[in-house]
Amino acid sequence: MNKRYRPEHQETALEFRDVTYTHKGSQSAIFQHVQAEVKQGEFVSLLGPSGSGKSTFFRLAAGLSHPDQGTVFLHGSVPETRLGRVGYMPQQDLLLPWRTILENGMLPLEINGVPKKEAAHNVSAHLKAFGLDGVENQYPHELSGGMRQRVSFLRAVVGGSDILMLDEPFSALDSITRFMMQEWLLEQWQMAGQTLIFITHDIEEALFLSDRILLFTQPPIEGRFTEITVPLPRPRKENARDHPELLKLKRELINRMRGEGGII
Amino acid sequence: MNKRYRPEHQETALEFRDVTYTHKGSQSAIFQHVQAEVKQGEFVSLLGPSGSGKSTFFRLAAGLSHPDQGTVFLHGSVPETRLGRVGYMPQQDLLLPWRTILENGMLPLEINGVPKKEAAHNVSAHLKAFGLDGVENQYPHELSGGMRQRVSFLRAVVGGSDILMLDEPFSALDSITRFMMQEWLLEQWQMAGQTLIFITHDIEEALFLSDRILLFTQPPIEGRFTEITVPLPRPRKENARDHPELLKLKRELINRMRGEGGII
Amino acid sequence: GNESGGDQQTENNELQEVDIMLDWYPNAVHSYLYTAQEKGYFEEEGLDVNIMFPTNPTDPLNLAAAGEVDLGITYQPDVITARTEGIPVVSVAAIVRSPLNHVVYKADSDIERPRDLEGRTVGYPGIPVNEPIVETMVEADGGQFDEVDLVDIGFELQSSLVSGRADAVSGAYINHEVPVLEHAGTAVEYFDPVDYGVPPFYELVLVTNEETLEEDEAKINAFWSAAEKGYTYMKDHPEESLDILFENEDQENFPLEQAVEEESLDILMGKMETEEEAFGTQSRESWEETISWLEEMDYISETPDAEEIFVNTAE
Amino acid sequence: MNRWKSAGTSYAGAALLAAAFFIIWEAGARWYDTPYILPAPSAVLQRLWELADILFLVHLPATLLVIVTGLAVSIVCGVGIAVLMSRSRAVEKSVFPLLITSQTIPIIALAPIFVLWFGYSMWSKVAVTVLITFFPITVGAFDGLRAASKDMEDLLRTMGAGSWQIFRKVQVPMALPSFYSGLKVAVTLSVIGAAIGEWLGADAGLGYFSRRMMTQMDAAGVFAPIVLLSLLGIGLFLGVKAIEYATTKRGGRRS
Amino acid sequence: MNRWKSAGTSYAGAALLAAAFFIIWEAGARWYDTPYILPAPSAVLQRLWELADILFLVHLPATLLVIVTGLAVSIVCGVGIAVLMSRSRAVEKSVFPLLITSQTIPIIALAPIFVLWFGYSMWSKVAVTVLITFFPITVGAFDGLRAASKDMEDLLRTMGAGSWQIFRKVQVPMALPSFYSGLKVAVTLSVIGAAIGEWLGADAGLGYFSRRMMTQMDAAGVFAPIVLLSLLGIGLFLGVKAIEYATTKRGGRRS
Ligand SMILES: Nc1ncnc2c1ncn2[C@@H]1O[C@H](COP(=O)(O)OP(=O)(O)OP(=O)(O)O)[C@@H](O)[C@H]1O
Ligand SMILES: Nc1ncnc2c1ncn2[C@@H]1O[C@H](COP(=O)(O)OP(=O)(O)OP(=O)(O)O)[C@@H](O)[C@H]1O
Ligand SMILES: [Mg+2]
Ligand SMILES: [Mg+2]
Repeated sequence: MNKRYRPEHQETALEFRDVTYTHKGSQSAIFQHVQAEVKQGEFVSLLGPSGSGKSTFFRLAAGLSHPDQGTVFLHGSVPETRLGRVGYMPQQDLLLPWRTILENGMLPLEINGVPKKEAAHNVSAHLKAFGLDGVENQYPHELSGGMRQRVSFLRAVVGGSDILMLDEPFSALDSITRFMMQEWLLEQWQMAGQTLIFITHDIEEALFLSDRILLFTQPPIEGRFTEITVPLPRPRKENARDHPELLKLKRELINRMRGEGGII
Repeated sequence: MNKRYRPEHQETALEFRDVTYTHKGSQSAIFQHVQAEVKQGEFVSLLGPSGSGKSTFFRLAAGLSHPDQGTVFLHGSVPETRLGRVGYMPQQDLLLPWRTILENGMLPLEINGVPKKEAAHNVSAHLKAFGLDGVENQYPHELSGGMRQRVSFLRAVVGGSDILMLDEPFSALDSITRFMMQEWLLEQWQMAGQTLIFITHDIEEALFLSDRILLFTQPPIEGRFTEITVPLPRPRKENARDHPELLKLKRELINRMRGEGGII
Repeated sequence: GNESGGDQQTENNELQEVDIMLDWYPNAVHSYLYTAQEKGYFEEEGLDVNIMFPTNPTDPLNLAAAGEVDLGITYQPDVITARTEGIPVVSVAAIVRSPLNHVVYKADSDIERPRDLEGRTVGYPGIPVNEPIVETMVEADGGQFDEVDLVDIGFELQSSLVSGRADAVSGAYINHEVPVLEHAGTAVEYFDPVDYGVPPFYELVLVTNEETLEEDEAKINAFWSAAEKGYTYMKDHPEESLDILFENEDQENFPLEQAVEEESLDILMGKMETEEEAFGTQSRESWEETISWLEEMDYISETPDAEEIFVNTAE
Repeated sequence: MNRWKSAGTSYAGAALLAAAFFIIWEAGARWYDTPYILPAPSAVLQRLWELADILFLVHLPATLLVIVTGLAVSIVCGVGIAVLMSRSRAVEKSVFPLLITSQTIPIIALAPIFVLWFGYSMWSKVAVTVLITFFPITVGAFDGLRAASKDMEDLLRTMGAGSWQIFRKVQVPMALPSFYSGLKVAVTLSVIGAAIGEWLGADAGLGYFSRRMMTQMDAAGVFAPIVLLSLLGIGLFLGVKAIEYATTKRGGRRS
Repeated sequence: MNRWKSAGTSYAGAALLAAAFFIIWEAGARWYDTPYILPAPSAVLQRLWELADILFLVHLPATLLVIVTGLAVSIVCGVGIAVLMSRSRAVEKSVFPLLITSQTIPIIALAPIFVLWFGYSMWSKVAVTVLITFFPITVGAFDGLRAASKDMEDLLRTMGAGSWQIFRKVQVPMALPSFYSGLKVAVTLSVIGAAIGEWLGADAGLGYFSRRMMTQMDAAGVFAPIVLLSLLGIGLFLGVKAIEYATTKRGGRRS
């Protein structure tokens, strides 16, 4: 069942080396000489309260922002631009309302100059696995929230990058749908094996999904992130949520974050 | 510590007897001959997926809608109007942005004709307990989400009704803030002892908070609700969340709701 | 009324209000009114006269018809048109007995005769009668009226001519626009419509509405007798009358030039009364002649009864 | 500008009210019986019928030409400026405040001077039309171009899209609804603009004709071309709606 | 109508652009040297100074009176209708579609006939002003009254509030920002309305004076009262802003 190969010394998919970054117009730095790396095929969550710099981390990784100092490596080297190299699944699904499901899925291919016909064929091949066959000619507003998120994920996957960054993708869903999407995501990832970087502020979600959690605290973040390695085996099933180790870690994290959060 | 008195045969705070209700213009009924009661001082959660009629239940209880058949009792009798007899804390805080915290709190008193001075005095007395002293002259947009929810709760409490209905009050908060608000609410309730009816679609939240859970399924709902009594003692502390009984119930509920939910 | 005997205040209160709208801004043709005003002739008749200026050229007729003003100074052919539309206006006096309205063009243009207007832009101030006038003139001179580009330019007669936006204008007065333009250094020439087949219609008449005439005939008679007194005084003291006019000129809107107005008054004197016809009198023949001209031009579809169109307030 | 939409629900009450209005007008006009001041609706319709030839063959085309030219100029310039503003913060920051300020200035009051500049040609009327339609078109297009959220643009950039691709694939489709809203406002204003322009000096056009009927005390004749102008306005409005329907895909219209 | 706000950030580029515009105009006018067609800005200012007495003492008050009266009528009627519509679905459903439709009809083209109805009195100009300001005021007030969400109203009803209390404590404060937005649009339009009204029949007023100067080929004299009209428009706009500031509490203005 576990198709994934996990050697001790995997290649590095993403590395922040000595990255310092300050928002334009802002007084204080968000990151100072930050070090972080994500191995190929890993599932890493970025967990932290609102405003702690999780999205900023993502923007740096994806090439939407540039470090003031330090370097961001993709697969061990420094590409000319990181744009187009990292797949992105946003919090709101950001589907284009005037495009059908199929056309939305084709977007990254079109942008990379793939002929329409080929792109459509390519996307169609994925529809079934994403539980979207039959709705490919519908428009986003005709789908439920969970289905729209799956289209959004499909679109990120179709782009072909093997690093996917998910910025709080499930936070707009109700809790049952969220549970189901988490499990579904885990399944997809276990099959396909991309590197997943997952932003969330939900402790349980981070614990249940990830191999490793990078803890974001109030900025500035300096040096290495506080890291938590989740000691659960793969593949994880739904009942992994209640694993005593997880409950213990969760308690720890709640207390830690509460301590830092201060006033609500 | 547990100040609350819980006899076996408490008085009934709210009772739905044989209530049938269909939305105007809708084909099919939401409730058919529904029976439900909430005892004085009880903490009851209404748990169910989106569109299952939780808010409709609330509107009937509060007097915003009227049953097509059957009767709604408050404290064992049928008042001329239920409006003004039940306190309401909505999902979005719905604070009036042009009123200060104090003025927002005074709103229900003003509406009931209490002189401003007396109303201000009355509200001020509560500020401390709600962790709001010092911000009474600020405007809602200057407060954090958690604080705004506390103002909203304060406003519901100040109204003086001893039945409070909370319609998904915490769903807009991030998970840490949400944890903290849940615990805070429990504390407040354990001190004041009103009857609380709490709408949520978060299973954990329902389990952690309630004495009893009424399960809402896809409408129409007929006869009695499926009920779950939470077997945890009061007062509950934060660690009650990991109680094995709760985890078991949670698993059960997830499976049950997933079964019913169908496609995401 | 000095014989009314009440004290000053009640006498003032008894003054009847009369609104009169001029055809244009105050100029020499109105000096008899200002003289009557200044000399107190109106007050003697128990009238408090309010002199108004129009914003649109057709307002005097329209507002008199609508009863918004008691009296309006307008043009004979327009009164005829209005009658055919069933509008109850009545002419109570003729003020200028022959056309002042000439077709004016710049002296340095190569227009030499009316038919040269073919293919050119002729501006007119929105007063409909300019159409049959220009048509009669052009056709009488053997030209094609269809070829003339007639444009409603409101009050912008001089400016459109000077700025070259119009090649010629109809509706400009020989006693006013012409000397003003000359005075301002624009040499102009003009055609007299009467030379090209247009009958010598009354350029300016005083009109009121049938209802006003019926209900307030005394008031209108009183107005006219004061106006006549003003006219007589003006005839005898032209210089002083002009001075009175200049006191009332609308400086910022319509500044007057002494020389221009003197010349203007000269021209007007010959047109306000003739040997045979006293100031203000109207003849049935004149009305009938103008009516039949307009009929010929297909300008009106019905023939109004000349008897009903005018009332001779002047005897 | 969703209100255009919400009008499309139930017209019964509105139709009743409109009918009542016309009946009262007709009755009032008959009772008052001074048709040169207050013509009855039936008289206006009759006059419209009598004047149909000249109105439809001479004056309607003249006005239509002014309107179409004016709208075309406004669309070309307005959309151009909107695109420039949406592409450069600097342009936006300099031009937008001026655009806004220009609306607090009654530039339309300058209309009479257009006659001096453009003569009695079509262009003085076109200028008034442009003046009055430029703002809603520009703002509609600009708001629309801005509606494409930063998030969406970032999403496309992470796919490697260049700014032209973002413009074409996100901004333009996103801008269409707002652009059409602006255009709907503009077409109804354009009718007014052309009419005002024609008051200032003209030899053809519905506004001119209406004013000319005023000079002849023919009130029914004043109203008749205005009825046509109204129909023209409504027709243009529906035309834009039809174009909108044809050019925005079904999913783009949120319910 | 947030765009009014966003204009308040950085004016440097805008000021520069405006300055460039005036400099080019001045230079162009001096070079072209036909002041009766294109007066230089400096000539306009000079003329404004020369005419200051009559403009400020006679024509400005006349126009201001028209504007204030027109706005007052529009506010009273517009807010009245907005309140009726917000209180009754039936009224909304009958009146709102007509209001919208009336905007596609160039009712302003009817303005010339107002002179027949009201003569040269102030009321013909007031009528044009009302015609042009009525819609934004009504729609602003109505949108505002609707902005109070159903949820908020329900919340108050659960507290036992009657509909008058809901109106006073929620709807009115909620409606103010949108009402003021509508009013800001209306005051700038009112200046245009008064000017158009004055073209059609007047014996005083800035619009009237400007048009008269046209007759005398005094282009600087045409522009001078328009400068005043602009200042009047801007002044009224700022006046509304000041009133808005004074009557909406700090918390009501979202950042
Ligand atoms: N463009 C910007 N300019 C200046 N400051 C910014 C900008 N974007 C974000 N910030 C600030 O940087 C900090 C980190 O923001 P970021 O969006 O990365 O947080 P986050 O962890 O993603 O929060 P959330 O969970 O709310 O999305 C915040 O304090 C935010 O206010
Ligand atoms: N005013 C209404 N008219 C017609 N149908 C309505 C109305 N309000 C709600 N409904 C329908 O009644 C059903 C129950 O709605 P209700 O709001 O009570 O659900 P809910 O459980 O509160 O859902 P949520 O978690 O999304 O708030 C839904 O199918 C909804 O579409
Ligand atoms: Mg973020
Ligand atoms: Mg609900």
